[in-house]
Amino acid sequence: MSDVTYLEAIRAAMAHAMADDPRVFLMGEDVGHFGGPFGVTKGLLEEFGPERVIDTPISEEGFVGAALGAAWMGERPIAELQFADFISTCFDPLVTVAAKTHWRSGIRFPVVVRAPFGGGVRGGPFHASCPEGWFVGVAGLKVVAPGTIEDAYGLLRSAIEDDDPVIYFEHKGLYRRLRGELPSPATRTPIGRARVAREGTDLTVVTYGAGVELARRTAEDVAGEASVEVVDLRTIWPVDEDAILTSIEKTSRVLVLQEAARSTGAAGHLMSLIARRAFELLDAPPALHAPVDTPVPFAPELEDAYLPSTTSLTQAIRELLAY
Amino acid sequence: MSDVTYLEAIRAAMAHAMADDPRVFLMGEDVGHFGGPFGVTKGLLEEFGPERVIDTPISEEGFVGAALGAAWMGERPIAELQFADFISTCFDPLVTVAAKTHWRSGIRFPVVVRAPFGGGVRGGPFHASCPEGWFVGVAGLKVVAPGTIEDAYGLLRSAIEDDDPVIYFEHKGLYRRLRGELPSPATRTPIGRARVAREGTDLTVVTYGAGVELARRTAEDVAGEASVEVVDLRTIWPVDEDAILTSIEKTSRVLVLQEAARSTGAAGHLMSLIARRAFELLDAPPALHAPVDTPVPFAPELEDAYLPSTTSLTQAIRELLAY
Amino acid sequence: MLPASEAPSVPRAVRLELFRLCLLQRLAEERVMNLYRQGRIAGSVYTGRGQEGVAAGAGLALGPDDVVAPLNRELACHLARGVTVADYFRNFLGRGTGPTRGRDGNMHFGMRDRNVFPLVSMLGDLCPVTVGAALAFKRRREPRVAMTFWGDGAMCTGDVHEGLNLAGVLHVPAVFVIQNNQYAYSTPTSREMVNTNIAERIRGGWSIPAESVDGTDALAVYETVRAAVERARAGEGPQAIEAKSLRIEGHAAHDDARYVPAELRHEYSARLDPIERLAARLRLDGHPGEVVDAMRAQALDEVNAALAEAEQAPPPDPSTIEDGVYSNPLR
Amino acid sequence: MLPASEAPSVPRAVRLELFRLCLLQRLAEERVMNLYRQGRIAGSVYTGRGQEGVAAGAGLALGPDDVVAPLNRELACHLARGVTVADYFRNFLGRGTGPTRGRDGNMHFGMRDRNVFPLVSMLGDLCPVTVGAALAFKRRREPRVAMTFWGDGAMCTGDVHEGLNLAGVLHVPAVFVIQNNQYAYSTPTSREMVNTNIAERIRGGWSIPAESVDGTDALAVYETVRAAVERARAGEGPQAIEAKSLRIEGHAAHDDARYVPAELRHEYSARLDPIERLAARLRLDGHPGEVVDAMRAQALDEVNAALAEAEQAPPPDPSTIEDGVYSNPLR
Ligand SMILES: Cc1ncc(C[n+]2csc(CCOP(=O)(O)OP(=O)(O)O)c2C)c(N)n1
Ligand SMILES: Cc1ncc(C[n+]2csc(CCOP(=O)(O)OP(=O)(O)O)c2C)c(N)n1
Ligand SMILES: [Mg+2]
Ligand SMILES: [Mg+2]
Repeated sequence: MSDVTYLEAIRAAMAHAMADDPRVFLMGEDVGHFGGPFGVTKGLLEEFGPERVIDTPISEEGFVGAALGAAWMGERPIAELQFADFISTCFDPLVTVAAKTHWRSGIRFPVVVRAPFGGGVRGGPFHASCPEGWFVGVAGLKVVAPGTIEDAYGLLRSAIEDDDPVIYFEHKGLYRRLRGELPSPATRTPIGRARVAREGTDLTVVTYGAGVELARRTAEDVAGEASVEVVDLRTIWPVDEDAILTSIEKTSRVLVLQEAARSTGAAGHLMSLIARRAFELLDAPPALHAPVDTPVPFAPELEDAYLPSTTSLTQAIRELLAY
Repeated sequence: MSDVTYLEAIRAAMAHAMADDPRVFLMGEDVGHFGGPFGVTKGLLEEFGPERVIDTPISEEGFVGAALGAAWMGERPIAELQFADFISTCFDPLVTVAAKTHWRSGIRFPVVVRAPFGGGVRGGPFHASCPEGWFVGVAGLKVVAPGTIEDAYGLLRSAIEDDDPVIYFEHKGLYRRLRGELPSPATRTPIGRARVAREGTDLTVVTYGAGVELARRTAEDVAGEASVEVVDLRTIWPVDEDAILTSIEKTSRVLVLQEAARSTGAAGHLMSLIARRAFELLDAPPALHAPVDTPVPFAPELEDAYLPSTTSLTQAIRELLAY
Repeated sequence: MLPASEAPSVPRAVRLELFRLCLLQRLAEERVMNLYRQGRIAGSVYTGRGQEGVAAGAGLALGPDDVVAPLNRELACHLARGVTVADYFRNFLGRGTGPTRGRDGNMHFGMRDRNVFPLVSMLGDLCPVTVGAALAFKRRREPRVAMTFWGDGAMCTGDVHEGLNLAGVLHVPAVFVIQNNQYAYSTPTSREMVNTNIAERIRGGWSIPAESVDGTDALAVYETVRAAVERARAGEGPQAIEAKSLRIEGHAAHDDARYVPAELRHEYSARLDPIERLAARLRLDGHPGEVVDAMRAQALDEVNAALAEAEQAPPPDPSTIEDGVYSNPLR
Repeated sequence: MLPASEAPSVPRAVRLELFRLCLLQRLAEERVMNLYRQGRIAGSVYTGRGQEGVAAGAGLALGPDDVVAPLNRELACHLARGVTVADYFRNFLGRGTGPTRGRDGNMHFGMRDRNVFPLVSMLGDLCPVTVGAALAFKRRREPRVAMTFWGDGAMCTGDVHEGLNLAGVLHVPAVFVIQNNQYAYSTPTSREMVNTNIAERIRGGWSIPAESVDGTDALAVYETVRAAVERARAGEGPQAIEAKSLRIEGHAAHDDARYVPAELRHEYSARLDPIERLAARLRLDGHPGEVVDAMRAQALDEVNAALAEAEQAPPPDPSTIEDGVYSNPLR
């Protein structure tokens, strides 16, 4: 098995799905011969031709809406946004048409919207944000965010095969940072199921996306002081409540880690669940480790201070353990 | 002082603000001689003329964006959406331009977007929803939702005078249901400040919008069993954390009541705050009383079962007290 | 009353069917309006009075495998595609066996098995959706067409621009029927756009073939849309038709449309009623008055029967409200 | 090298100023690109190479009280409005005293006190914002104009449609400069729209006066935009100009623009470079070569000095990151 990056795993998932199923096709800006702004779709046009890999005009509402229409007719489109930030420009077709139509009419929308999110790349306010929180709670949508190479592949395969609209948040910072074995073509990550990324007994870190690797590394750093369990949500809506509760039962302490600003992202929904369902299990108030409530700043000095780091997370973990 | 409805209080706030300040003007679909779909703006065209009350084409992104541009030049526009549901179609200018520009450049946007929200009017999935949760947490935006006649007037006057963009969620169900004295023209409701709508000692209901009246009525119903305090948030983002904590300190039990589906609205943010900051104050897990996670159904049998009622709220209160 | 156009190309049977469909929309909508006034229908009521010919003509112009996303003035289009008047009543009445099972009301419904997409309120949204359906046909080399409708007001939405432009560059078999009924709610077309000749705008702005047609003349609509549908089917790319009419009633039940000049409304009611224009044409075609009257009676019977059937339908069951949020639920 | 047009109406001083502004953009952007390659600038770098004449011509065409919302190919427009080259460097370097205080990077900045709106990435957003600024001028009877820019690609966004249509019906003094540089990222205009004559589209689709101009000819741009600005100021409503050019470099620093045919790029570099066309014109105007060379040298000095100044600027202070989220903070 060859070594691949997180980015290559995403590409492979698309290529394998397109090879397996003629209904799968790709739409987006510059996804064709250019291969997308990050090169995620490189080679797909050459492999599958212009009817399966479609360059669109700059019309997010247009091509996301069109993806839904094609899905209505039984296709399984993948729509790529150049940056997750731009999901604000196709917000309406997602929360209106994609989310509400099946419940009203039974029409299915097996659509995947790929949204490269997250910081650490000096993207600034419009190229580094984490907008997933807008979709957490929206009945009819599913939201996933892989934090590993295996899930980058497995979640995308599952999302493409799922009959509901799935927003797939892929982390730009992991594109080339993560390297590993290419998962076997049979790999599927069940949507709606979290996994324990690291076993521990003293404290649970609930996270997703780039938080998974950060939490894992930090857990190793503090291994001498405490045994930290890391729960990788993988699907952030609807969330795997049982997995979270099971871990808290064991550790009695929980910290929610996210890269989205503290009053956005999945934190609110997770805290609501924890407060209502884990109250008796907790020996300390649940902690939240996330950036302050501002857009993502551009300057390295600012972004580095803004984003969670092993240092800041270590401190948050120590505080929670000290409670 | 004459008796007015909630709707008339909103109209009066606009009329008084326009009379006091030439920079205030109104834009929206059919706001002119038709007076808006609910008649909220009736008479304003006649009183202030077509340059202050502007009928726009069906272009929410266009006229909300234009309101921001006018505000850039020092105007204080009020943009009316016919239904809050349609805020999904002007989501981008709100979360991108309105929210992020002052932080980046110091340019002010004293804009108010009026959004009639909420159910009980058989509006169904596209005319009865509570989309406020999408804006809770968005740095740079302020979100208010009056639950009384006084605040309908006072919050709107304050929002118009505020230098930041404010989304004003007015509840369609309260338009004609609430009657009372017209607040004096000097009335201002401070943005960011909650108030105790009813004093109590056993349990705190934290709510906003139509929840205020529902909580008040229910509190009277159960007065024999328990003393319920009702905290009316009025501003749902940024939220008045101290007011919530002060009440919980007194009651040790808290229930969040909202009309928005349980995984949307302000609930997540409120629960996060409660879990993190009120953990030691609570004698029971915080409770959430809200509809299930679906769009708002149309049929009376369905909508009545979907929306919180005195009956359902009474039961939720009893359960929390029984804990 | 002006008769509908000669339209020699339109077969006798089609003429009669157009008349029948227009009658059904008119009578069903009148009934619904009465039920609303009696408080027996909740929410709101929208009618397409004066625009039935567009709905019927465009709906009938489609082939059996074509798909359509109507808006709320196009009941006759639903009927032309096999939706029944009883389905219509069941949705307005919010019944558990209606098209949306009581989850949505009035014209906010479609029928998946009839290839009729359920209206969403957000104007403009259905344009890109229709373009995507047409894209699917093109990719699969299926000789099918996707049609949608929108009004003069919705012409101002960004989605329509993105959809039209996308349809053009992707060269898909989509047909756009623009219902220019001179008003968007209370706003006359002249305050929605500078040039109110929408067909001209679509040609000049998006390079999509676009014709204007008298929307009160069902035969003319049928002929024009039919030709456009066949051009789209033949691979000539997206097509548009602007059908001009007047919204005779208010935007919805609560709106008396006082803002519409009386003379204008009178002209359209007295000279340009699509149903009476069809009736006049049928008489010129040699159909004896009794035949025409018999059709009116039949349509009325059908509407009465449909309502009776709909009223028998069970109410929705609140305990199942969460079913169908997802088609692959996670729990 | 083709000289810039005669343009007798353009005063000598303006010609020299156009040359100066174009030089500054070219040299400043070249410098920034080098800094980026040296790893001294984070994020990304966008240049307007080949389009400097549009930025300078349109920027200079504005009056002192007019306002503008440029995009990321329009540095010379910023400079024409009083933004300094040092401001530009400070933003790219993310300095604490830069226009966005390090909060945003590259061309994502404006200057409130210069009436230059800060670019937001979401393409199309600035169109309605500009229409609103123009609406404010109209309401207040101020003889001011609001201008914005967008590209051939952004022409496909819904916001542009809603903004153009709104500008037309409200008849506001807005001027839209469309930079048709033949590509949107890697996508040629022919795959973004059917009719690539954008001025024609704007006339036909939105009934807004629109002219096409050679965007590599700064004098022609200045004359054309100037006339449009004055028409808007005179109450003739919104105006549009399509400036045709070629994006000589990649979409951003990471893009080698391999997809642009070599001949095409060569033609624009060899015959249509806006700066060399201006230089040729200045020589024909009788300016001795030394004058032109001196201006080049001066511009280079100015850029060097500006960079030196910017590099002295302090870094941003993370502890103040939450300041300014609100202008009336609640806590
Ligand atoms: C995006 C959006 N904004 C506003 C509305 C409210 N609304 C519903 S119908 C309507 C008028 C539509 O006018 P037009 O498109 O001409 O259709 P008509 O009603 O004349 O058939 C409006 C403003 C909506 N449904 N969607
Ligand atoms: C709504 C939106 N979608 C996508 C992008 C990503 N993007 C930035 S620039 C660009 C190409 C723009 O092309 P054009 O409008 O022609 O301007 P040019 O770069 O040629 O100056 C794209 C796709 C964006 N900024 N905003
Ligand atoms: Mg209309
Ligand atoms: Mg371009």
